[in-house]
Amino acid sequence: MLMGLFNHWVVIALMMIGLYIVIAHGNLIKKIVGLTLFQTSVFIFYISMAKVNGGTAPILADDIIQYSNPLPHVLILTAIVVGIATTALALSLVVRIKETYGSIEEENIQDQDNQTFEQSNSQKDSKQEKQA
Amino acid sequence: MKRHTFNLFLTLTAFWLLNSGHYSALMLLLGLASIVFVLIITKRMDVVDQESIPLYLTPNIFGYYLWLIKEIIYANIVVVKHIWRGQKSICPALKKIKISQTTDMGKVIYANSITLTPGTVAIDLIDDEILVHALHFRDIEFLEGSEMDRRICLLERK
Amino acid sequence: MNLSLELMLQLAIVVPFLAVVAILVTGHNPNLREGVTIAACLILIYLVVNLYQGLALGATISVLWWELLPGLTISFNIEPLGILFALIASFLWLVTTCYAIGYMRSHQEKNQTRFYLCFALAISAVMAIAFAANLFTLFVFYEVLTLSTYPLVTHAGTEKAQKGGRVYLGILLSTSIVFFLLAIVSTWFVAGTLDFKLGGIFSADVDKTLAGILLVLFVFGIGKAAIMPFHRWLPAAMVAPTPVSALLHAVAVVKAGVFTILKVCIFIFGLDLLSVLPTTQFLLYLAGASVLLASLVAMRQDNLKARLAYSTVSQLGYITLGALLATPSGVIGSSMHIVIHAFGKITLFFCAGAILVTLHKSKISEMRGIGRQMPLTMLAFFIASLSIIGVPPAGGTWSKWFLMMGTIETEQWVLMVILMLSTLLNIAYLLPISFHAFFPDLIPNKNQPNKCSNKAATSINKQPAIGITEAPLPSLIAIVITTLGCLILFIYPQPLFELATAVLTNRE
Amino acid sequence: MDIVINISSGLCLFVGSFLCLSGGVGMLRFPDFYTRMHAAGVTDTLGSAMILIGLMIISTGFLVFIKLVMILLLGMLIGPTTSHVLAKAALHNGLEPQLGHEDADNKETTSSNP
Amino acid sequence: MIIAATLAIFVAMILAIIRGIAGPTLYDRILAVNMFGTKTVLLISLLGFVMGRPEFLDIAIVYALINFISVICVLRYSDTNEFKHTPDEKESTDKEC
Amino acid sequence: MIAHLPALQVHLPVLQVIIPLMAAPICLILKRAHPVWLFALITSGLAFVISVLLLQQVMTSGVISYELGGWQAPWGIEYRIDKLNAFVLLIITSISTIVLFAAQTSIEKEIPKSKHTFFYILYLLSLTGMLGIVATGDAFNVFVFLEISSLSAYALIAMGKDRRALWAAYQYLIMGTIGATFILIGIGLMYQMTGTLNMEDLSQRLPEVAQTRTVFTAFAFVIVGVCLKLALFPLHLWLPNAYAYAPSIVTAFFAATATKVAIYLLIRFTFTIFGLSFSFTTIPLQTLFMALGLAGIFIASTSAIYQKNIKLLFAYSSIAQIGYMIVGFSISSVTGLTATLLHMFNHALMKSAIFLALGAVMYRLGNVQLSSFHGLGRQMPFTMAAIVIGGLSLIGVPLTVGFVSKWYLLLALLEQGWWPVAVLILLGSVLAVIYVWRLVEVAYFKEPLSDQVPVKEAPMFFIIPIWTLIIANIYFGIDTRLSVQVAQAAAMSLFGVTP
Ligand code: NA
Ligand code: NA
Repeated sequence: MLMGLFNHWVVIALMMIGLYIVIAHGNLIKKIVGLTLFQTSVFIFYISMAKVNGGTAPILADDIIQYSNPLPHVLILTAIVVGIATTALALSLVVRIKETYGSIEEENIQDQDNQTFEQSNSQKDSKQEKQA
Repeated sequence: MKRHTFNLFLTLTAFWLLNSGHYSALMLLLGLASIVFVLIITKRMDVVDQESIPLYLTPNIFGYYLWLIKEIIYANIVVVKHIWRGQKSICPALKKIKISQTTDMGKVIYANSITLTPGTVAIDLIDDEILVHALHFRDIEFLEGSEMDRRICLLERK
Repeated sequence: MNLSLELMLQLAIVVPFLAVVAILVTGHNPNLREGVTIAACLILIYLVVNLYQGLALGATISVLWWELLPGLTISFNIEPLGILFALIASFLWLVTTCYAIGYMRSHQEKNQTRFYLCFALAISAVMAIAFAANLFTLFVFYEVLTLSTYPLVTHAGTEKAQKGGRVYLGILLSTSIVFFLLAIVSTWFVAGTLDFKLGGIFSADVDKTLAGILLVLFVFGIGKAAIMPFHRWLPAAMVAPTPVSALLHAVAVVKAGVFTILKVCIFIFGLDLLSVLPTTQFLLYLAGASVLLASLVAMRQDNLKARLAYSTVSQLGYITLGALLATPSGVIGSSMHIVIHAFGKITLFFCAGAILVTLHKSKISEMRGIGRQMPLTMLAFFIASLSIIGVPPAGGTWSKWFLMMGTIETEQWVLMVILMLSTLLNIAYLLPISFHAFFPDLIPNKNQPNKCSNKAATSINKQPAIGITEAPLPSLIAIVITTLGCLILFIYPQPLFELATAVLTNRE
Repeated sequence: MDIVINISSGLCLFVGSFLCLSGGVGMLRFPDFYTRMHAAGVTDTLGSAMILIGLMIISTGFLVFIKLVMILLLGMLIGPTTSHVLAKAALHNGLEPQLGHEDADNKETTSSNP
Repeated sequence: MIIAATLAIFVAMILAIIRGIAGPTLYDRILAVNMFGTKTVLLISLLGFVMGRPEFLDIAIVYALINFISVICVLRYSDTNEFKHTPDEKESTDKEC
Repeated sequence: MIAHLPALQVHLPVLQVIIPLMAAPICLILKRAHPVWLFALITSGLAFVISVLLLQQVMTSGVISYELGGWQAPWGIEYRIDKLNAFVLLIITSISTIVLFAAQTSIEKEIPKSKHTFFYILYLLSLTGMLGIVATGDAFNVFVFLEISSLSAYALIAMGKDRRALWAAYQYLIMGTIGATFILIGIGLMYQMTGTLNMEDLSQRLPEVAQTRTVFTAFAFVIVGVCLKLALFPLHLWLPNAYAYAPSIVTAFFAATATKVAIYLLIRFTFTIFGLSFSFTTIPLQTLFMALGLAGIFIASTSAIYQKNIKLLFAYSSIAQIGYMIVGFSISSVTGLTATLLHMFNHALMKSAIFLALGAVMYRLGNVQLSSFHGLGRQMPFTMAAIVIGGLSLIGVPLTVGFVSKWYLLLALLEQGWWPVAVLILLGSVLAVIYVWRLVEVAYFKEPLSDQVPVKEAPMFFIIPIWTLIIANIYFGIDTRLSVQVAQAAAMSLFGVTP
C-alpha cells in the first residue's frame, strides 16, 4: 500500500514543501519558487499517473507496441506552459514591485502600505478639521 | 547586423533540422515559423549585436582546441588526484594575473580557457588582469607567463 | 368628470407622484411650486372622497398593477379602514402644506423644493399603503415611505439632524427587514398567499405557536407603530422641521405603522385567530407598558417637541392595544383613534412650530405666559390637548371610550387600569403647558427650578407689552382648521364611527 | 569490429563514470565553495565528455550522434559560463575563499568544514 | 557498462544532493543544483540508451538548456540583499536558505 | 442575423469562446487605442448576441452539445451548453459589453496611454477565459481557461494607478495559482479513477467509485480550489485589495463576473460531476458551507462598515454577497439554488453599476476615499443616485433586484425550517444598510470640503452604461419573469426535476 502509492507520497511531500515556502517565506521571489515547486509536484503527479505497466514513454517509434498513457502528458504540456506564463508574470510583477517599493520583502511592503494609508488618513482628517 | 541575423537564421535552421527528425512539409513549415518567430524576438530584444559568432578565428583555433583538450585532460587528472588524496593535498589561492591579450575576444577566450581547465576558475576580468581562484597555488604559477597566454596571443595575431 | 373608480384609485396613488415631478420642474419658482402642491392636494381629496362615496354605495374595486412573482402582486383595493386612512392623510396633507408654506417661508429654510418633493412622495406612498390589497404591496410602499421621509428628517443637514436620521432610518429599516420581511415571507410560506382577507388568511389548523411567533414578528417589525422597545426613532426624528414632525407623528409615518398593525390583525390573522394566539397577551401587555412608560418619559421632557413625541409613542400604544384586543370595540376604537389622534397631535405640533417660528422658543419651561402673545395658538393647543387626553368637548373622548369598552369586554382589567392611569398622565404632561401659558404666575414652577427657566420668566416680565404676535397666516389657518376638526369629531362623529364599524362588516 | 566498438565505448564510459564519481566525492570533501567548484568542473568537462563520447561510439543513427555532439558542445559552453558567473557572484557578494599558506605547502591547510 | 555508468552518475547526483542540502552557503547549493542538472542530462542520455529509446536525447538537450537558464536566472537575482554574504549573517543565512 | 445562418447556428457554442479569443491578437494589429476599443466593444457585443441566441436555443430545445474538431465526446473536447451555462454566459457577456462601453473614458485617466491597447487585449483574453470555463464540457479545459482568465486578471489588476495594485495583483496571483493548482489536482485524481475528463462522462462514472478515498480527496481539492477563486470566507483575503486598487473598469467587470464564474464551477462540480447525493449526503458540505457563508456575510459586512476607501468598502460587500450565494447553495434545494442563481445575476447588475459609478468618481476626483464624497450628491447627481440605488439593491429593498433574490433565499430557508439562519440573513442586510448609508450621508449631507475643486457630473460614456445597469436593476426587480424563469429552470434541471 505504501509502495503502491509511492508516487503520491512523493507528490504530497513536494507539494507540502512548495506550499510551506509560499506561506512561510516573506521574500517574493522565494514565494514564486515555492509556487513553482507546488505546481511542478502536480505535473509529476499527472505524469506518474499515466504510467502503464510495461509501457514505455509515449514517443512514437516503429518497433514499440505498448506506450504509457499519452493524454496526461499532453495535458501537462499545456499546464507547464500555463505555469511558465504564471511564473513569468509573477516575476515581472516582482520587478515592478521592486521598482516602486524598493523591496521584495513582504513585511517591508506591507509596512510601507500601512504608512501611506495612515498618512492619507491623517491628511483627510486634518482637512475635515479645517472644514469644521 | 543583417549578416548576423542571417547567420543566426542558418544556425537555428541547422539546429532545427538536426533535432527534428521529421521532414514532412508541415513540420518544416512549423519549424520555419518558429525560427522566424525567434528572429523577430531577438530583433526586438536587440541582442543580435557585434559580438555574435567569432568565425574569423577559424584557421588557427582548431590547433588551439587540440592543445586545450590535452591541457584539460591533464588538469583533470591532477584535480582527481587532489580529490582522492583529500584536503591536505590542496592549497587554494586567489590571485590576479596579468594578461597580454589586446582584444576583447582574446581576453574572453583566455578567461574561459582558464575556467574550462579544472583546478582554476577565472572569477573576474578587469582591464588586463584576470582574478583567478585555483585549487593549488602552483596552478596559478603555471598560468603566469605560461603557454596558454602565448597561444591565445598567437590566435589574436592571426 | 366621469372617471371609473378603478382609475380614481390609481390616480390617488399617481397624483401625488406626478406632483413630485411637477414640483421638481417648478422648483425654481416657489409660488408655482406650492401652487402645484396645493392643487395636487385638492385633486387627491376629491379622488379619495369619491372613492369613499363609491365604497358607501357598495362598490368593490381592485386593481392589479404587476405580478412580481407568481402570486406575489402589487395590487390595490378599497375597504373602509383604507379609505379612513386615505381620507385623513389626504386632508391633512392639504392642511400641513398650508402650514408648511407659512412655516418654511418665515423660517427661511433651505432646500424647500426637496422638502415639498419628498413630502409628496411620502403621501404617494401613504396612499399606496392605504389601498394595498396585499401584505407585499403594503411592505413595498412601507419601505418607500421610510426612504422618502428620511431626507425630511435630516432636512437641516446638521450633525444632529444626521444623527437623528441615522436612528430613524436604522430602526425603521432594520425592524422592517429583520422582522417584518421575515414575517411576510413566513406568512407567504405558511398561508400561500399575502392577500388581505377579512377573517384572516391562515387556515384553522395552523400551528398556533408559529402563528404566535409571526404575530410578534409583525408587531416588532412594523417599527412605525413605535411599540417599545422600537420607539427610539420617533424622538430622534424630532430634529426635523415642525411640519415634518407633524407629518411623521400625525399623518404619514406613525399612522402607516398602526394602520399596518390593524390590517395585519384584522386581515391576516383575523380576530378569531388573534384571540387564541399564545403571544397576544404578551403583546397586549407590551403595548400597555408602551402606553404607560412613554407617558412617564413624556412628563420628564422639557423640549416641547420631544414631549409630544413621547406622547405619540404612548398614543400609538393605544391603537396597537385596541387592535390586539381582537374585539369589535377595540378595532373601532383603534380605527377612530387613528383619525382623532391625527387631528389632535397635528394641532399640537402646529402650535409647537408656530411658537418656534414666532417666539423662537422650544423649551416648555420658557413658555410661561406666551398665551398673552399667541392666544389663538395656545387655545388651539388646549383643545387639542383635551382631545389627546380624551375628554369632552374633543373627539378623543369617543375613541378612548371604545378602547375602554374593549378592555372591559375582554375582561382585561390590568389594561383598563393602565388606560385610566395613562389618561391621568396625559393630563399631567399636556395641560400644564397651556395652563402656564395663560396663567404664568398662578403656580410657581417647582419642576424646573433651573436657571434657564428663571431667566425665561424674568425675560417675560421685562417685556410684558409685546402684544399679540401670532404665527404666519397660512400656519394660523391650518391650526384653526385642525382644531375645528378636533371639535367637530366630538360633535359629529357619526360618519367616522360608521366607517370604523364597516371595517369589520364590509364584505367584498 | 563490434568488440572494438564495445570495448572503446566501455572504456570511455568507465573513465567518464570514474571522473563523475570523483567530482561528486570532491563536492563533499573539499573545504569551501570555491574549491568545490573545481571538483564540479571535473565532472562538467572531461567526465561528461567521456560519457558522451562513449555513447557516440555505440550510437546507431546519424541524428543520434549529432544530438550527442550537441549535448557535448552545450555542456562545454555552459559549464564554464555558469562556473564563472557563480564564482563572480559569490565573490562580489562577500563570500571569502579559504586560502592555503604557500609555504606550508602540503603539510598544513586552514581549518576546514567537517 | 552503460548500466554501470548510469549507476555511477546516479551516485554522483546523490552526492550533489547531499552537498545541496548540507550547504552551508547559498552558492554551494546553487553549485550542487547545477551539477545535479548537468548530471541529469547525462543520466537522461544514458537511460535513453539503456531503454533503447534514443529519442530521450531531445529531452536531454532541452534539459541542458533549461538548467543553464535557471542557474543564470537565479544569479541574475543575486543583486538583492538576500544574497549578500557577510560572515556575521552566516548563521542566519544558513537557516534562511 | 446569425440566427438565420443555420451553418453558424450549429457552431454557436464554440464561437462564443473563439470570437473574443481571436479578437485579442487582432487588437495587437490595430494597435491604436481608439479603434481597439471599438473593436473590443463590437466583439463583446457579438459575444452577447451569441449568448442570447444560445439561451434561446437552450430554453426551447434543451442541452446543446458541440464536439470540437469532430472528435466524439469522451475523447475529444466537448462544449456543452445547458440552462445553467447559458444563463452564466449571458451574465458575463452582457456585463462585459456594458462595462466596456465606459472603458475608453475611464482608463484615459487611470492607465498610461501606451498601455491602452494591452488593456483591451487582456480584457478580451479574460473574457475568453471566463466564457471558456462556462462553455466547455471538459474538466481539464476548465483549468486551462481558468488560467487564461486569471493570468489576464492579474495583469489587469496590476495596471491600477496605485502602487498597491501591484502588491494586490501579486497576492491574487499566488492565491489564484494555488487555487487553480488545487483544481488541477482534483481533476487529475478524478481522471485517475475514471479515465475520463468529460464532465458528462465523469458524472456517469464517478458514482461507481464514489466510496473510495481518492474520490473524496479529489472532491476536497476541487472544492477548496474553487472556493479560493470564489473568495469564500476565510479564503477571501486576496479579494478586497485586488478589487480596490485595480483600474475601475477592471473592478466593475470582475466584481460582476469573476466570482459568478467560480460559483458556476462550484455548482457544476458539486451538482453535475460529483452528483448531489455524493456532495451533500456523504460529505457534510451543507453545514460547512452554511457556516462559512454566514460567517462571510457578517465578517465581511462588518469590515465594509469600517472602510474609508469606497472601492474597498464595496469589495468587502462583494465577499458578503458571495456569502448569500453560498448560503443558498448550501440549502441544496431547488428554491435555494434558484436563489443563488438569481443572486448571481442580480449581484452582477448591482456591483457592476456601483463600481462603474465609482469609476466615474475616480475619473472626476482621482480617488474614492470617503472624504472625497463630501457633497458629491449635488455635484454628481446621476452618479451618486446610481450608487444609492445600487446600494438599496444590495440591502434588498423591494422593487430592486436585490429583493427578489433575498425573497427566494428566505423562502428556501423557511422550506427547511431554518428560522435562525433566515434571521441572520436579514441581520446581514441591516449591516448593508449601515455601510451603504455611511456613504449616502457623506454624499448628500456634508458640504464639499473647502479645498475641494467643484466637479462636474461624469461624462456620458459613464452615465449611459451606469444607468443602463441601474434601470436593469429596477426592471429585473419588477419584471422577474426572465431571470426567475431561467434560474428556476436551471436549478430544476440540476436537481433532475422536470418542471
Ligand atoms: Na512554473
Ligand atoms: Na575550471
